[in-house]
Amino acid sequence: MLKVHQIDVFYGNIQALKGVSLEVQEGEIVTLIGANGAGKSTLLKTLSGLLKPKKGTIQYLENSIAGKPAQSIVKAGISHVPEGRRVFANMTVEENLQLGAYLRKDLQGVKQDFERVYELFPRLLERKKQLSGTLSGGEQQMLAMGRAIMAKPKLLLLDEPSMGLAPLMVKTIFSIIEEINRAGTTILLVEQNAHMALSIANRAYVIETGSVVASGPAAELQASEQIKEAYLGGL
Amino acid sequence: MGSNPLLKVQSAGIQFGGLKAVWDFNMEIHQGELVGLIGPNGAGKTTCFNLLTGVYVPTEGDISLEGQRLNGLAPYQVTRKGISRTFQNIRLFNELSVLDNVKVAYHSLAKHSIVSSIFRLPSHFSGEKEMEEKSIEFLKIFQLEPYLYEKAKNLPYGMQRRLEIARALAAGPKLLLLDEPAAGMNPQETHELMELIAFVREKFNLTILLIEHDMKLVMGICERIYVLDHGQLIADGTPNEIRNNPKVIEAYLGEEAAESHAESSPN
Amino acid sequence: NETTGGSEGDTIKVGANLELSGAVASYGEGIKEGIDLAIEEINAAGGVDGKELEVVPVDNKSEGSEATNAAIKLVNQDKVTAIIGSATSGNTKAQTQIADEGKTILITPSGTADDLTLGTDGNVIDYVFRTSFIDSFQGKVAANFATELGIKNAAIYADNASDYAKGLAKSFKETFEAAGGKVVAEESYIADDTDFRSTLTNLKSAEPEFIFIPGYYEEVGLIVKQARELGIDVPLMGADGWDSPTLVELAGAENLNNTYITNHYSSGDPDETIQKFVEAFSKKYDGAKPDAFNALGYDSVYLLVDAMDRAGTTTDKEKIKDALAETKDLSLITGKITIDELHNPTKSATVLEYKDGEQVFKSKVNP
Amino acid sequence: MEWIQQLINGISLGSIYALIALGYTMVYGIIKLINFAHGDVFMIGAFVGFYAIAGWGLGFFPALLLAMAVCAVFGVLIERIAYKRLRNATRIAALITAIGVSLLIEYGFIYVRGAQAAAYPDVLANKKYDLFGIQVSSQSLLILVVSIVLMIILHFVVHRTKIGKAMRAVSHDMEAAQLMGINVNTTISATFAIGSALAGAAGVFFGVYYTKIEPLMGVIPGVKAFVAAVLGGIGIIPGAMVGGLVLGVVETIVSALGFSQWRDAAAFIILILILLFRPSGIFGKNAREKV
Amino acid sequence: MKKVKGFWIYVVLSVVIYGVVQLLINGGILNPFYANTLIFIGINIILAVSLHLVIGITGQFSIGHAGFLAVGAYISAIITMKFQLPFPLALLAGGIVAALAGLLVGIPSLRLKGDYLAIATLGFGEIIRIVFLNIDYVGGASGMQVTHLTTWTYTFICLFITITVITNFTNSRHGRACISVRENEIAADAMGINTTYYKVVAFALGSFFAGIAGGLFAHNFYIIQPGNFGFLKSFDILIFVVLGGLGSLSGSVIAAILLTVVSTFLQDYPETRMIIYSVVLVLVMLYRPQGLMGTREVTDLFGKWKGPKGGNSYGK
Ligand SMILES: Nc1ncnc2c1ncn2[C@@H]1O[C@H](COP(=O)(O)OP(=O)(O)OP(=O)(O)O)[C@@H](O)[C@H]1O
Ligand SMILES: Nc1ncnc2c1ncn2[C@@H]1O[C@H](COP(=O)(O)OP(=O)(O)OP(=O)(O)O)[C@@H](O)[C@H]1O
Ligand SMILES: [Mg+2]
Ligand SMILES: [Mg+2]
Repeated sequence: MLKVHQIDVFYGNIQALKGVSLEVQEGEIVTLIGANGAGKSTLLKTLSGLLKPKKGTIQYLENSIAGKPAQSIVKAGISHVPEGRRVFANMTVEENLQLGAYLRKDLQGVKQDFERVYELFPRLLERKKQLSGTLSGGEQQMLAMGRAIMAKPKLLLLDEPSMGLAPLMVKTIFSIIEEINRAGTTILLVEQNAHMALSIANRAYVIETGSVVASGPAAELQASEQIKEAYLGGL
Repeated sequence: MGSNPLLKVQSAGIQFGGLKAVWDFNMEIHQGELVGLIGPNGAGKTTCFNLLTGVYVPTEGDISLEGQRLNGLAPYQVTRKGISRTFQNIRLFNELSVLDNVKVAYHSLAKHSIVSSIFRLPSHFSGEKEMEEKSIEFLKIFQLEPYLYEKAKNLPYGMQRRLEIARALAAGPKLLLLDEPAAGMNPQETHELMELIAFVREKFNLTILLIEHDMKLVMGICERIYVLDHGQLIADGTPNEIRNNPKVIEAYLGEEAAESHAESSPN
Repeated sequence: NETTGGSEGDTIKVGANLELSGAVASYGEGIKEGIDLAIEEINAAGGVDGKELEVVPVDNKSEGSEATNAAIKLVNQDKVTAIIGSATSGNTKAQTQIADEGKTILITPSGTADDLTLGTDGNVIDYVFRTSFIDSFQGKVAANFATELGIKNAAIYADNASDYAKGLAKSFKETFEAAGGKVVAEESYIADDTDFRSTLTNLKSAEPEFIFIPGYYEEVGLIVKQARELGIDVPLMGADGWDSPTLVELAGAENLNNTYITNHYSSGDPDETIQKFVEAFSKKYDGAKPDAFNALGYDSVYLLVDAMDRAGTTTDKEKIKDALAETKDLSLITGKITIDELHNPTKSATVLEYKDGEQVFKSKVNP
Repeated sequence: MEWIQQLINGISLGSIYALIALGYTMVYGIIKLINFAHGDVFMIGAFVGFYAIAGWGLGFFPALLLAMAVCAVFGVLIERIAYKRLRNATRIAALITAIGVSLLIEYGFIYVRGAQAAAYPDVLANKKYDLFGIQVSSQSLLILVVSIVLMIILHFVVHRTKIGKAMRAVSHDMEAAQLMGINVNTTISATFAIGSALAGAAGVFFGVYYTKIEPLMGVIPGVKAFVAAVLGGIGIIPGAMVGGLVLGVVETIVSALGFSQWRDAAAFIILILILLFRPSGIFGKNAREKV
Repeated sequence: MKKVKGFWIYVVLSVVIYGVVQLLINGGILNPFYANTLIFIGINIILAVSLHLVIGITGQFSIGHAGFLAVGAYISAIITMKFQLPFPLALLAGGIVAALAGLLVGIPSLRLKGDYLAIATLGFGEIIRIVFLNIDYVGGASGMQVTHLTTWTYTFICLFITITVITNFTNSRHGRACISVRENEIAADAMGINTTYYKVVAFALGSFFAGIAGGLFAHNFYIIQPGNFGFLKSFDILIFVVLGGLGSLSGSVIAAILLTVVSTFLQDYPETRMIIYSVVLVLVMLYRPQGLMGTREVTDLFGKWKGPKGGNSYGK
């Protein structure tokens, strides 16, 4: 479904990604782990069109999307939940969700998806009219995911959805990710909480200072001594 | 435990508009303790820190450090009394070098005046020299010495966190407040951080209060834990008491998490 | 050869230190247009003493400090024979000392402050002259006119940002009160204002029989219009600053009925030289009608050239300056000029009345 | 009686400020740029209307529409050429650029046309209503009504329509807005188009009401509109309206008390006082940074 | 010590520059026009550097600097013209009263941030101007005539003192405190910095030197009028600082020199002057939004010399 081939990405003169390649098959959960500053967020931003790769290709459903503007990538079915939630603080929960469906024309479908989001996150229904800036961290994270779902993506890019969340909330979020996946959305997940991520993912990539250093089925990586040593706290 | 607590908070609280963000908050921390503060998102943990450090003025209650009342003091005065902190979202002086970041924290310990600096009197040179030497010494402890002249914003995330802790320590606190120091770190990095916290506590004979969602860290190093929910304390006690407290499990940990923590597995 | 030739070459350099940008750019531009027209005519007629006049324009951004800089440059770099400028008294004051030290003639076309030609010691500055009459003269003329109309209670509404307007207001008040009149209200505005209604409402409630409004047409046009809108029907009077076809457009012809001005000249004056000037000006500037600034800029050049002719030199600045000081009965567009011992022109003033947008000659007042 | 007259004077003046401030606050609220060129777009609008009426003999409403259209295009061009590159630069760099653009428009226009003032033709019959000795002109009523209507429309556009939501999203977080599929460039252009069209309309109304127009006419109203926008709370549409009216009334009262030379000073003193007690303006939410 | 050596290089260099220019003036090689341009450049540098302390170092978005220039100009002019006291005293008094005005502005403005502070300072600047406009003692709108007393020597001494003091202040714990306020006020507060105090100090010190510049200005241009000190003048000073690079002292110095020269040069092209000026401004900002120098200093180009910064970038 998604095929990234040898991309290089720069911030000014600083190279953040060096020849990164990766693949995501339809229906999978693929996770991307790596230390701080390894380039995980950079990769997601490149996929969603916020950054343009200097070299390399990105194939998505037979189309090249490298360097396309973000809005046309969203239109093609890729939705990105950015690091740090980034909800529109001075707008209500409902308005945030409406913005998620910004490009959609099928009003009927949008209405159904509203219901679906409220079903997944009953909390959001309660807080429909609240300004999203006043939500708690966990609620904002739910909103960010709900907003992405509203775009009815085929591929969902999630950047550290568990960051800063209380344990109970982390659990909830991960089970919702699985649920969204079961309902047919392919997921590319970036996580620091590698244990959790690997336990729900089909496959995983490990990225280090801008390059992919390991990849394989999630279970295999979870078992690998090296990976444990470096990313799972040596346990 | 000694009789006189270092920090004493008596039914402190604050409202924002109609919202009672924290109320009837009581806490006692004794010299040398390492205490955790946990609770769901939006429970009011960071707000408590803001009350303790003078960012917010409590609308009710009392806060005192070594018997001295802190209510109404400005943040910089609180810092000079002996409480310093790190922030949930890193707040370094981005354009300043690593060294200068720490020097700023030494500011209030130096004595040379504006006049002596403008006229380059001897006291300026001796004062600056002392600040510089102390800061470098300090950064050595945190293994940041190789980056002395690097701008803070150019450091990798993990190092920025470390620099923030170093800077807070340079202000010479009796009580150090850490707000989610492990957020955004992977398990390996978190592990290193735990060791660092244990080390500085030993080295500087510190009292520490920390907020964290990583239960492995909290349960691993804290001696006592306070649990906040909806702005109110719902429990306090040792890690073991907390992890088995049904209220805490319901509000915060979740069933499985509690179980797995019991086995001290890091999920 | 621009920088070294100076006035010794084939051309006579005349500096124009003017407000070509900034707050009062339109005054500076007006003067510049007048200067350009005069120089074009003179050169077309063979120049002065066989030499062409060349204008060196410098923009002082309507700022005193820039005017100083510009004057220093004109005197020391361009080595001009004379400087024409600036439009306002303040910017002129910023260069009188420089002109004097650099022994370069300075003629201000429209700087009207009474003491402009005087140094800080109170003595007249040798090299400084002007083309316009001074504030106190015009104020006097207006006050006498009001008295003649039988006015007892007058109000004054002056531009507080301009010493011209303040000077006029002061001499109007002195003369008017000396003649037994009473000034029942004094208000002021600031150049560039556009809304005068609240002050006018105040003036109205003082119930004056006559309002003296020294200022420039850009604001006065609006003041007249707004005053009439608020139901102020008494006679209004102003001075040369009113004179511009734009005033009629701004105020509206009807609103201008029952208003009077004192002026240097009238573009509607049937006098032949004046009509020739108006025609030439219109031709050069796409049909525009010359206002007082245009005329004064134009006259300043002729005033200078006349002195050169009489001095018989285009280079000896000292002689030219002496000749300037002796100017007598020189017929210019803005009147017949004689330069007095304070380097001010004595010339007659005209009182005009607006009737349906046209200036109608009312009376002529000699100094 | 006289006081009522003065109040009316103040409201008429204030509605002009409000009209300019509406467009100002819109652009300001969305890209956080103090667009000093806004006052100059206002000037261009006034001149387009002038040429349309005096030159081509158009009526008031066609001229108004034309001025709005020209200004919309002009505003978009300014944004594309001068501001777009600076979206990620510091605010102050963008501010200096805006000052540069403002000077460029003013002096470019003077270069082409000259600095002299022009008088607006009488296109709108100005009826005077005399209510118990208080003079109200139909034009000032019209301006007040127009600014209120525009305020309501704008408020509706920004809060209810899709493009309005996109604008608010962009104002809060440009990157996240892109991830919603919002075309940030189009949205910002739309903002500039609407804001500049409003400035253009204000220019034509100003011309009709005050008669005098000249190339530097935008400078002072531009600053005043900025003050009004800040007074009301940056980016808040009803705030701009109220800010403009407050400013107009304050200025009028000060003049009425016989301190006309202190009028601008008084406006600024009021501004500073209000900011001291409400640091984010009358309607501004006290957006203190959350620690 | 390296630092001390750097300082002496700076002092010697300054003396040499001063001496050479003075000789050229005495020898008539620099005619009054050039000499006056140099004085004007000097005044503008003082203004730029003083605002640099407020905006570039302390991060307080102040756009009413011309107000303090006005205070210095009028106070010093009153002292020399009305009281016939000596010029140096007038300069000092102008500086001190301007600093007091700075305190007056600084204290209430502390509650405000960013654009709100900007508009408030703009307002203060305008209020100051309008106050002078309404005082007949200083000539009201028509202004006040002032004797010409400013010389290259006075200008240079003031310039030297300004740069030295501001550099010394910046490179000390106090300057760092100001920078920390700029970088992150909340964190600075939490590190024990009295942020209010340092903001006020920066305002007062910046205003003091703007006041000194005002004294030089008044006694160089024969006449001062309130109109000289409007917000457009404040913008001019702001432009020096931003164009040079926010936070770079040598940047503001260079920008002040450059723009003054450009502006003087353009006097000869009145019709296109402001057009060229604004195009230059826009182009520089578009292609170098961080300003000519960014946050670097000229001294950085010569390696890690940590002496008083700005020495080498000194005015002509
Ligand atoms: N806007 C930017 N400008 C310059 N460099 C950047 C920028 N954003 C990121 N970088 C650099 O690019 C590299 C990769 O950053 P990225 O944010 O992709 O890391 P990450 O793997 O997501 O880390 P984290 O776990 O902290 O989120 C880092 O070295 C970072 O410092
Ligand atoms: N300045 C403020 N104004 C209004 N409400 C505030 C303010 N600061 C905090 N709050 C509210 O107080 C509550 C507690 O916030 P706080 O930041 O203390 O939570 P927290 O426990 O630190 O949560 P997290 O774990 O997500 O960081 C939240 O509902 C928050 O929205
Ligand atoms: Mg990341
Ligand atoms: Mg928190």
